Amino acid sequence: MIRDPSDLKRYNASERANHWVVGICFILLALSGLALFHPALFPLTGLFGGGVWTRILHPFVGVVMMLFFVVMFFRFKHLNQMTQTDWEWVKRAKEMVDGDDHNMPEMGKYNGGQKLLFWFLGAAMLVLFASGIVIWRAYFSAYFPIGVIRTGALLHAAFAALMIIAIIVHVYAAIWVRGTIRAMLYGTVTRAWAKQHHRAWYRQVIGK
Amino acid sequence: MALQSLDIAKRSATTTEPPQARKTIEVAKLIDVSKCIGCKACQVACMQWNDLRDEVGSCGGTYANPTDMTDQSWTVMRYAEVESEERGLEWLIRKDGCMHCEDPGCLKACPSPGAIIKYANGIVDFHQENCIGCGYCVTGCPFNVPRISKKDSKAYKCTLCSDRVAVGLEPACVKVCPTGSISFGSKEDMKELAEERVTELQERGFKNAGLYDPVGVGGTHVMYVLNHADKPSLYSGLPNDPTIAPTVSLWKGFTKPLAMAGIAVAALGGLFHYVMKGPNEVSKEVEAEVEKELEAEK
Amino acid sequence: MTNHWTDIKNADVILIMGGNAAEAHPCGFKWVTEAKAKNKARLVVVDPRFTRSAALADLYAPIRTGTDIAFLGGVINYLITNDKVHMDYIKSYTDMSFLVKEEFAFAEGFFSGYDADKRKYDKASWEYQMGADGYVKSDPSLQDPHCVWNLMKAHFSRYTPDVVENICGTPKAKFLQVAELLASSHTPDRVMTILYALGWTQHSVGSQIIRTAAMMQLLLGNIGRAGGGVNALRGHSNIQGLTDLGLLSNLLPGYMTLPGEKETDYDQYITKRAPKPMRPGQMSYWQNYGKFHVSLMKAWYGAAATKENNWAFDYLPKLDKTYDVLQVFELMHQGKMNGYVAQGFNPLNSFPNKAKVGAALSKLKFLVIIDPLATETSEFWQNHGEFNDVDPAKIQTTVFRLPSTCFAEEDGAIINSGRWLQWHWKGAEPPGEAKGDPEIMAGIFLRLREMYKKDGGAFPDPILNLTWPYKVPHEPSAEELAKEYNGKTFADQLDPKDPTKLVKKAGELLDSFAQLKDDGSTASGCWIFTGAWTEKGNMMARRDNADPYQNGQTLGWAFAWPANRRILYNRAAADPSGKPWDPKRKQVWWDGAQGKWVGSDVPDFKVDSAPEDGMSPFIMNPEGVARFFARGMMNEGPFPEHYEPFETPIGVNPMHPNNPKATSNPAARVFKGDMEAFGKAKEFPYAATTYRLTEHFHYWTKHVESNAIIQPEQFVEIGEALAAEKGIKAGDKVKVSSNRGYIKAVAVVTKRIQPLKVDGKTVHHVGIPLHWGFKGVAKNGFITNTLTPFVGDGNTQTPEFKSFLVNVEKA
Amino acid sequence: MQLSRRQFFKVAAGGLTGSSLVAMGFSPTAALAEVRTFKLARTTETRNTCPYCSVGCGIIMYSLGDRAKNAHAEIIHIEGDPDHPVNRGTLCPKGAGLLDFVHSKNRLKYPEVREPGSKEWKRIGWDEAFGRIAKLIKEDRDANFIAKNADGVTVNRWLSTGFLAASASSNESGYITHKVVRSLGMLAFDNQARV
Repeated sequence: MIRDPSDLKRYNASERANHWVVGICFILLALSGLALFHPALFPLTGLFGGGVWTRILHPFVGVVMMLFFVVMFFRFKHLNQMTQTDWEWVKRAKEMVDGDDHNMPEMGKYNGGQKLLFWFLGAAMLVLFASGIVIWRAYFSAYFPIGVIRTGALLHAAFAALMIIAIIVHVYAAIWVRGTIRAMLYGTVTRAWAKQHHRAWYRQVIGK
Repeated sequence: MALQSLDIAKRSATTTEPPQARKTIEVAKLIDVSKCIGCKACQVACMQWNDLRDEVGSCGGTYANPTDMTDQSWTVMRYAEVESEERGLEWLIRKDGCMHCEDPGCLKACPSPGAIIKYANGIVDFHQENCIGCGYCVTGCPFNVPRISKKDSKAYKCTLCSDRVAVGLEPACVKVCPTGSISFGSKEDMKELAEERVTELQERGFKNAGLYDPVGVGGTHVMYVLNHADKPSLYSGLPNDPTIAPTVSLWKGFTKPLAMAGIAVAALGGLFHYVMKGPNEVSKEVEAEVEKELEAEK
Repeated sequence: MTNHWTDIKNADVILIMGGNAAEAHPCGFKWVTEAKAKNKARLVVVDPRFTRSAALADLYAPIRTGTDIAFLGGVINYLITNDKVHMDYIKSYTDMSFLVKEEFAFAEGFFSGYDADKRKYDKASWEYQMGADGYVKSDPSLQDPHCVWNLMKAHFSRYTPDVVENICGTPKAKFLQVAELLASSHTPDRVMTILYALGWTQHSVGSQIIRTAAMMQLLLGNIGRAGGGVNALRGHSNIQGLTDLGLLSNLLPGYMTLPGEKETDYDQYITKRAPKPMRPGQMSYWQNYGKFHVSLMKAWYGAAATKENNWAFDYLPKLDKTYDVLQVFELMHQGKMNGYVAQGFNPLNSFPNKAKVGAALSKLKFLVIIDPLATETSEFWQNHGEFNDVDPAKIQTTVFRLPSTCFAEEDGAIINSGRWLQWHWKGAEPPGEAKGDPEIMAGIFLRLREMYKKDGGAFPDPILNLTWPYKVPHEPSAEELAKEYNGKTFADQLDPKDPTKLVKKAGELLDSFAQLKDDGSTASGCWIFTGAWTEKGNMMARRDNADPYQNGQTLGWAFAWPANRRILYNRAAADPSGKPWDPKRKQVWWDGAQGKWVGSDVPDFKVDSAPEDGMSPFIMNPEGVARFFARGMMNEGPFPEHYEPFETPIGVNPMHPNNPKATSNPAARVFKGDMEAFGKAKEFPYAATTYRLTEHFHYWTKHVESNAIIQPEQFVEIGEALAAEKGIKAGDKVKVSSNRGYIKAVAVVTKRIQPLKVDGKTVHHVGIPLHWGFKGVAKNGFITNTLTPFVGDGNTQTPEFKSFLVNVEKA
Repeated sequence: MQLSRRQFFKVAAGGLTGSSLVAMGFSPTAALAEVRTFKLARTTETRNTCPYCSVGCGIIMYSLGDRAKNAHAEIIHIEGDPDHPVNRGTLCPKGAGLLDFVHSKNRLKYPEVREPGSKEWKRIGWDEAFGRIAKLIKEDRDANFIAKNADGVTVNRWLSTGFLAASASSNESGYITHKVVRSLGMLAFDNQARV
């Protein structure tokens, strides 16, 4: 493990573990969910031991993800309050995507996009969990009227799709912004990275 | 694809067409409620033929038993005592079960390839070996028909005795029906028979007698002759105008390509963005600044 | 059935009353739906409950249970006063013009000759006036006040629509609608059928209800005609056969009767049963009684039955009274019986007043049960909690339970309600060590005979001389037995018209009961079955379902007694000149060219008797015609009269409010102690009736899983009004009690039972299905007959299961 | 394990490619949809008549095997006989469930006796059953047979033992039952005609 003592600590071990539990759950859920969502992706059920196992496992994984997500949510909630600057950042996000971050306002630990993503994921998880319970045939569906189940199925599919898109963006953003992924792998980022992308946080951390 | 006893029209969770060259006659079961005495012979014939035995339940204060369809009871009689000024008391008895829709909501909803098959003759059949037990068929069905077994978590419902029809026999309930309330034949013949019955009922004063072959699901391969076709819901809640619920249509229709497109766009967008714009790396300036700052600290 | 199942499709009007064909005979009911669909027939249902049959009826009328005579009497009055009778038919084919003895009278609910102490009639005055020529006097002008027509008119004139409404609770307008529809069948081109069952027989006036219906059908000209008749829908698969075979206290096979102890002279015994014609030119077919009787005795006792010993007349037990089941259980209850055998029968469940039946069985020394199933009767001694609360230690009866085969495991014939003898074949071996009934009977009999042979005993002759020609004696085959009841000749038979022609060689099976002789040269175990297994083979196994006239007669399917005839009295389907009443209905007619009766059915007539000979269609009656006036054949009177059930909800007979002795059937037999066990309306205010459900068969199918699934638990049906009054909701447990005990069951609350206004009072009905008990795969329950009264019909002693009083309360 | 971002990217891309390939139809061939095999194909058919009500519906019993010596003919299905003029193949809920009657767990299999005062059944053999019953019958008949009534008229009757005959046993059973019962002089003899 290569460590530069001057690197900045972005996530502690517990946070990273938490993230990855959620992340792994998400991947399992996305793969199994997509398998059940689109016929073309049904063969993905093979990854889980076939269709029946996919159907059995998916909701349980969902529950695990929800539990860990809730922990994570409360861990990071206070860091994700939108501020005026964040909205300013969001307005200028297009410039950033185009590769020009010179005019972006200084960001704290999270930028406006990340924060929006955070809140969106929170909402999506809530919807997915609630609708997931409703359409969980083995234990819960019998308690809901058919109209609710149908709406549940639709919402579950729609929010799952949105969430997958959001996570793709999330992952891509991590890949695109070089030096990001290690934050979630070893917990640290380079000072340069911090200064470049989260200058306010950088200042805060190094005390300037 | 090898030959099977019945040609396939539609297959659940399958994006391509099954072989469509052969044309078979569409069949239908016609249930004439004006001849039904609610004897439940059809229920017994169904359990005998299909090797099903439900639990011995209890009396809930009506004639209906089992009180609802289950994985072991694919058809049940429903009894309604209806009083009207015009006709006094009527005991409207309806055999409930799968309607074998032309546009089956269950098949539309099913995520497992080949778990639900619509044969070219109109029969909608569940293939439990492919069923994953998700219950989406229940969600998709406009008639509340499929039932998930508590034992094996598979979905079950009336097969229209596809095994009998495949060898040229009528379904077991049709054969057994002692009053001739249930008929079976080509859909065309059944519609003609229904017309005959409707005329007869109208002569007997049932002005609104008619055929129940709801267009909302593309017609059905189990149809009713109702003496009050203007009010199907009188018959223990037969849907007046059943369709696949808009939520289900959206879920299994528009949402699918849209979501896939969305996901694809996101993924490809990322790829092309990366290719075209390159990575977002820490600028040399900042790196230099930070170097300096570190030096300073030291 | 005078007619048969398929024939129902020929009807224009169908009356279901005293039965619920859709419920109890769904596959026969198909021909009702067929008549409706193909014949535009109208279905009328009259019943206390809106039944499954009523669900498909064009017209439903409610009626208070047990008041059918008033209802049908009202219809008869309607037909007569509105001139809706088939006059040409009744003028020629009934006794309407015959003169009745002048002493005959009816007043205050009694016919002439009543002895109130004995509860019996002296029937001397219930007879025709006889002329000097030995024939019944007749007044074809119908002017004589003593002619049957005028007596009948007067008798039924009291049954006005208002009286009907008052007694039956049927709204007058509904009654009139029904009467009008039934009356529409009085024209020759319209025919009505009546389908009834135990809803008519299980009353203290059951036989008279059926007579009233038969009279109505005669007035409408519907007897003997396709799509007509009075059709008893028998309850069990071979109860027709067992009755035909005379397995009743006072019968011998083929509706011959055992001698009474006052008939010990053989010739007198025969003469009484072989009446001479009472009108000129009539057939009086029972004149052949001697031939049937001698052939029976030859079949049973072979060489031991000789002319010299009056064909073993002494072998026959002589009756002092009838030993019907009510009588037998009364004797058993008194401790006067020691042994009892129940073969495929569950008396603890089937007979009224379960407490009395159980107590009676406890007094037996031994009880033998022969059954395929574990019946309640076989375990009457076992404690089954509230359902059968007995102490085994106190019951000293030895009980044997012998397993028998069921239908699937045997060959043989059973007879449906349409009198068709249908052969069936064995498909599998019985379970365990179960044996067929013939084998079990042989097993007991052969040991008994051995003991009598060895040790002697009381009058061993009939036992030792009983014919037992079976190749494997302990296992008589169905084929051997069928051939035995069909009959054979011991001597060559020559054609009576051409004595040079040999019709039958000695030893051959007979083709028809016309070949039976009273000289001992023929044997036949049941004369009406002759023709069932002939030299041509097993006629009962025939499977040609061709129906060339499309009227459902299918003469090539199985064999119908008598003589493969499908509709009884079918000569009456043609007018006196021999032409069909309705040319569209091709039934039986006179073919002048051939000089014989022909048609789609086997003519029920002397086949070469030309219409000009004046022979009338009802050949079994010495009068040759049908009787409106029953003479002395019935115990309560020659005309039916309304009497209340023994447990009446109104306490009075509105026809005779001033004669309390005429409240209920004055001639019905009531045992000591049972009269006291009748409940009164004050304590037990609701009219109860018991019945079958279509999902179950009697007490058998509670052992059958698929039937237990579709109707698992005991319930009773009560109307919404009564339920509201008592605070009972559908699904609640209720306790139903009569003066004899109680049952607990789930309440089915329904609109299908409506309160009726009767004689100024509101009468609620309680419907009680009968199928449960303490053995079975369905939920165990109470025996319904815990509630029912121990009294029977005045003629047949059929228990009054259909009308009694109960109270209902939330359990 | 250390996963560089390049490796991570590869894994992610691999997953995506895999699913895209699948989406394009590289899925394994799906199983055929075949109906359940017709279960009566080579069973043996035997004609019979429904033993319940009096309509007398024709039925067909389907049994395992082809009647070969070693094949035990177990009835596996019962259906209406379409040739029968009355029921034309139809049955009521009771007839339709006849198979469960044949195989009811409450079918009796062995002769049994319940001795006086006992709480239970005891299995016995047929020989014992026939022997004991015949003996009881003879004892009662010999003790209570009435050859002549009070007036000295020969009546040859026996009233202290009765017999109830079935409602569904065959004519042949009924006939031989009547023959035997009457030969004993029994009068307390009835059947199910009334109930």
